[in-house]
Amino acid sequence: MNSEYVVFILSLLVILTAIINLIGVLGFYRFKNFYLRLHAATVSTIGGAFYPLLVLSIIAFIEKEHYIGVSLLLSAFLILLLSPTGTHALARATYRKRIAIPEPLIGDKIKEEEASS
Amino acid sequence: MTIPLVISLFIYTVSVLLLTYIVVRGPTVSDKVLSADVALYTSSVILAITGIIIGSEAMAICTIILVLWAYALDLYFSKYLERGELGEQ
Amino acid sequence: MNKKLIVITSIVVFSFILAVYTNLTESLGPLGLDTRFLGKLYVYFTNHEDLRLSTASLEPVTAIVWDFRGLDTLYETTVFAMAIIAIYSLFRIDSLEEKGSLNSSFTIIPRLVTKILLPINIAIASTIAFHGSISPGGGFQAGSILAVVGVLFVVIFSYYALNAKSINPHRTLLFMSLGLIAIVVVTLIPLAFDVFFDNAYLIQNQPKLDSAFGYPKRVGGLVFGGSIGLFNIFEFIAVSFGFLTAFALLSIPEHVFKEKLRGEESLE
Amino acid sequence: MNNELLDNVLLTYVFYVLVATIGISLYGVIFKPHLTKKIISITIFSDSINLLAIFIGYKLYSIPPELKGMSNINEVLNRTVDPLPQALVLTAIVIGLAVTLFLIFISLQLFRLHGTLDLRKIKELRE
Repeated sequence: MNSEYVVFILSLLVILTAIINLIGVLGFYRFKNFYLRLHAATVSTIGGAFYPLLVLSIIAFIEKEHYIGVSLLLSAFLILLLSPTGTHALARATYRKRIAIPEPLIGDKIKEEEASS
Repeated sequence: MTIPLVISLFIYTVSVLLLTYIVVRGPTVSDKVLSADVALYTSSVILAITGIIIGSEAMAICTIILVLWAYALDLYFSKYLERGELGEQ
Repeated sequence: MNKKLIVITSIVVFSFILAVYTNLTESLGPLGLDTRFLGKLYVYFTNHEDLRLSTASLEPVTAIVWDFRGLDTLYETTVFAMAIIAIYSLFRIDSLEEKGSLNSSFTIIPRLVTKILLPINIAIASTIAFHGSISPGGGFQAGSILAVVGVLFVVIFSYYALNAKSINPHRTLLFMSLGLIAIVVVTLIPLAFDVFFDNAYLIQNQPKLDSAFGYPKRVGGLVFGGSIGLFNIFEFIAVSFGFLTAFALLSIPEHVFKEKLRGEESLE
Repeated sequence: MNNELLDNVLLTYVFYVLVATIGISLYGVIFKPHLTKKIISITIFSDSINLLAIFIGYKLYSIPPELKGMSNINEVLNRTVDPLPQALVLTAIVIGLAVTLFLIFISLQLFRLHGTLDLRKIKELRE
């Protein structure tokens, strides 16, 4: 198989992830409060930043630019590791300072923990 | 290879501009930090695409730096919200 | 209508009209059409085929910063170090040692992820520092990446935890000074050789035809970059410990300073 | 409008936008009373100046000044950008960072002494 066609198909996949990122960003405008916007942020970071970096690193490996490929793979791995963690810490601090009100609230684990301890 | 990457570069730029509006306006301060976070991750992808197109290694390194500083921003802000200061426990 | 919006829109429209006008009348001259002779000279000598004439670094920006402009980054790092020393004298405190526990206000998830991140981060930073001879600004980038380690450690745990690991501003300032001294020593070693042998040049990677001594340009087939590789590694040490000093001073709890300032006021 | 003229117009447009940004940031440095806003304005000012210096070395349809991917040195010399402004900016960024760091620490000390960073209130407090 010719490697140029593979690279072309992979770069079409990057367009797909760009559209996913745009949909996630539109979620920032559509959703009503902070806790719902966390969902949009997840769509934007994992679908719109983790996957394209993976695809781009594969493109770089096919084109024999190994240094770029390794560093993009590393940054994709770091996004996968760090983005949910940072969002978790941010959401917890926001809840405990009562900055935003959780609107459709089903259960409240943090309040139960604070009451028990 | 180049033309689809340039198209996706435009789409990513549009989403960073939309996020910048949220960073300036955003209803609460947590929304501002969250959208700045997503904007940093998205601009790291923009840097990666540009680095692939022109074949530059320095831009590929800068993606790692942007991701790390976005995480540091998150943790710093949540610590500031909870404790009001950086060095306290 | 909003007043700020009107101002911004008028600036954008006015500068676009000005751009079209200057290009139609060609009053700004040939903007962005030619490269200067000096720039071409730099690029030519960086990539020269003869190893005695080329700089050891393959990257023109790195070669200019360290060689053609004569240890430019050393002075720049010295300015940075002067700022750190000024901050240190501004925030002078006699006893910085305060013991505390490793408790944290965060949950288990950020603590564990940060612990995983720390060795990865140090590995990335040292990779970039060793790669610094063929990428512009390698030492400074690596230092600013390693500084993230300090910030994350202080934020996740506390200043007391940093002290428990026996890291305080006195020691980090010492290491920053050692890094700067090492750069100067690397510069002065060829001068010492010049006393005993013939013709050793002070700045090793500039175009040179006859010299008895020089740092290796390639180590085992890999580009090491002569003295640039050593310079970048020592600059990495200096910059990262400088950043650590700044962040450690920034994270000293506020009540310490408040007591100190109030005490000084009552003396006057 | 042919293609080259359009590119030139866009390039000149970036130039004038940078000049406007420098003017706005100077306004912020001089007229904003809050010290943090002054520091932010100084940061924007130094960054715009750096971008202007990079812009002077830029050439249309150019490549990075590396031999990688090129056959011989003459091809690079015909199409390269000027590397000297990039090296100067590399220095200027670090010095700007040092200045910003020092200003931040001074304003932090001022905040701990007076409890505010608004220069009008500090002036009232000193009298």
